[in-house]
Amino acid sequence: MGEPFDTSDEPELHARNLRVLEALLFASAEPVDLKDVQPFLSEAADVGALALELQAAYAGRGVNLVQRGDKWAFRTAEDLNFLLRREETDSRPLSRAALETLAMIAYHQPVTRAEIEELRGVSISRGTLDVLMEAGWIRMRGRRRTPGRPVTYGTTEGFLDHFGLETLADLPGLEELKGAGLLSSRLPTSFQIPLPHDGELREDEDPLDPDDQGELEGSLLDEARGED
Amino acid sequence: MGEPFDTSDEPELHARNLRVLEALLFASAEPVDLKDVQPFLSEAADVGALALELQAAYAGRGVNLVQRGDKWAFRTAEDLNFLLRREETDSRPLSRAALETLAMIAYHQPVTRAEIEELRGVSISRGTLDVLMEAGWIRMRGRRRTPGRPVTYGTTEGFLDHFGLETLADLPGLEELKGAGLLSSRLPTSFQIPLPHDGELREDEDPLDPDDQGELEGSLLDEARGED
Amino acid sequence: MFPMTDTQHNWLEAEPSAAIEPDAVLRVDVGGYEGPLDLLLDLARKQKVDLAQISVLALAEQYLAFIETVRKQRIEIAADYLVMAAWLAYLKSRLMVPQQADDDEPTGEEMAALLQFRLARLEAMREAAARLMNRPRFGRDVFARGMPEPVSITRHSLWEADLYQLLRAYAAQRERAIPAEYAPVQRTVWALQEARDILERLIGQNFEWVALDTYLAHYLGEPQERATVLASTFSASLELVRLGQVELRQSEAFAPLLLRRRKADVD
Repeated sequence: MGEPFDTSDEPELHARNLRVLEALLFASAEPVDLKDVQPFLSEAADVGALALELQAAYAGRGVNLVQRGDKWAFRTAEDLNFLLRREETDSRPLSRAALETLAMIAYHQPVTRAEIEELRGVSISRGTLDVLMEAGWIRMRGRRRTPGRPVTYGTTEGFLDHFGLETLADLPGLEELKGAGLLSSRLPTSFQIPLPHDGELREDEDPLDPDDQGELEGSLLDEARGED
Repeated sequence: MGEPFDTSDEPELHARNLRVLEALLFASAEPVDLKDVQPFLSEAADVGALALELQAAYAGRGVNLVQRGDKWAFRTAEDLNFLLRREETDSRPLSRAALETLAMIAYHQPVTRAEIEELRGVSISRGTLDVLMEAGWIRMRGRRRTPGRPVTYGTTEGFLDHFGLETLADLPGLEELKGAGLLSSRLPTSFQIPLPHDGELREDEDPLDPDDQGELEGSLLDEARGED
Repeated sequence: MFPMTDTQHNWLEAEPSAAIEPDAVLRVDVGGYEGPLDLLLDLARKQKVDLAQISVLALAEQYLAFIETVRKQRIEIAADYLVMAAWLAYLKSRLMVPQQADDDEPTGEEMAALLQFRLARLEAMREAAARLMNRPRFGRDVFARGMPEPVSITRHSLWEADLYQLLRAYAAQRERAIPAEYAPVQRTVWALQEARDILERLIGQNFEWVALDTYLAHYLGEPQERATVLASTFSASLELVRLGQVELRQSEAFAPLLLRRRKADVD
């Protein structure tokens, strides 16, 4: 193999080295350290120079050869990244449990999960909150300054937007609900509808840490955050 | 996008189409159907011609663009196999019966189990077909319109990909076998020599029902279907 | 087609046939063969000639001899092998006895050609399998992109819910949560016994027909009690009729109910 100064061989060897480097970079399951490629090349081959040459050959193409730290890898050209991200939408009705939970959060925010459960008289499955997070309608506001520091939930701007409300104050109050026939007229005098609050943290709320994972799955949380 | 007759744009559009095709093919480990690329190209783009152009551009390089049935994929160059060869991860070699059965199905498809047995002069155990199904190399095509409606078998795109064949016409020795009359299932009585066929169902084949379990275990069948 | 490198490996030669020498044949375990065709093909190879030129007669004799030896050793032979043996014995006889003019059966030559065809086809498939397996194979010689960049599909769920549904859900829940307070409205109900006592007292010893309403005029003044007064006294009157104390009469539907003391009772 490779007599480095045998010029007659060189163009062929050089081309072969390039091909080998290209194939190894392509097939590797992780970014490649050029040191690991050296044994596959002719003896005096300058693997760094080969990599730069290959990089130049791929510049402007659909795939680029990029350096990541000491290692090299093929990546889709950045301006074509959109090809790898598809968006799909499907619509389905919100479950009753999700609808009721959302309604509770809307009126009683900031509210903790335990409080919603007490108000509803049934426990909330994690999936229910996940769905509402995913829909971008609720968010974690902070943590209540009570034992256990439970997460407080509130609605998002996406919620107002979806339900056609300018502000939370547009949510109908007691008299309006009665007027619309949604609440019966025979209610105990103690029956009240709270004034929902989606503004700044209240006195009994602490802010969430940036890495606070709340009570939710990390992945869903990330999506939910992405919506904000 | 693409005004197909705006010539001033054309070279640019063409280059962009090539880049998009290159990116999408490069990003996928599996062969890609060009139909799936079309939506990302300019309106009047001829994706087949683009693929051939890209194939030519990669000919002689360390990575080649190859056709596998109706799909296309980037693969390391065949002649670099001496450098890249990896020991088979699945060290369990195929049994002789499985190998022969695979060859029978590849060269004689569409073929029924009884025909394979006639060719080999011995019955096939269920496990033999299961192994080939599991490897994703064979599939049930349909049912022959003969008494008993036996299942017909054929090869998959995974088979072409695994053995580096563009189409069934690339099966090694196909021409010689055809010339020697060895592709007929009986003593050659006519001059019509059947050729292996993995396309649409033939006249004497009925489609499988969606829930046709064939002659195989349900679980394996599901896997095999996944390959299609 | 593809380079015959030194890595070429004959996938199909590994097993039993390679081990068999011509005179070792008789010692071979029949179980090592994949059926009678496989055995025949192996025997044919021992003739070391092109399959098209083998002596089918000699082949048939070798096969029959092999089976005979195996049977003498009391080794169980699968039925396939015996069927083939019978067919070959027949083939042998057809080859040796001249064909009769009126014989519709295939000639010995035709049968021999069929056997040769089947053997050639089996061998061809074996070679084809070996050539397939020696091709540069995906995952062993040829590789896909090691770091594919999967298409990430972001699914947006457009949840369907409107403000009305939301409000209705809220109101329904809040109402459900209201502690149910039972404050039953106090209502005057005429107990049957009470109605009967009153009725008996009113009728007294009156043997004339008098409308029930007339007796009850005093009690029917209160509208909310009207229903219970009527219902209870009517029931009570039926009871008194049953006991034979009172007679009851109505001329037509919805006409006034008339009552009087039954005369027979006055003794």
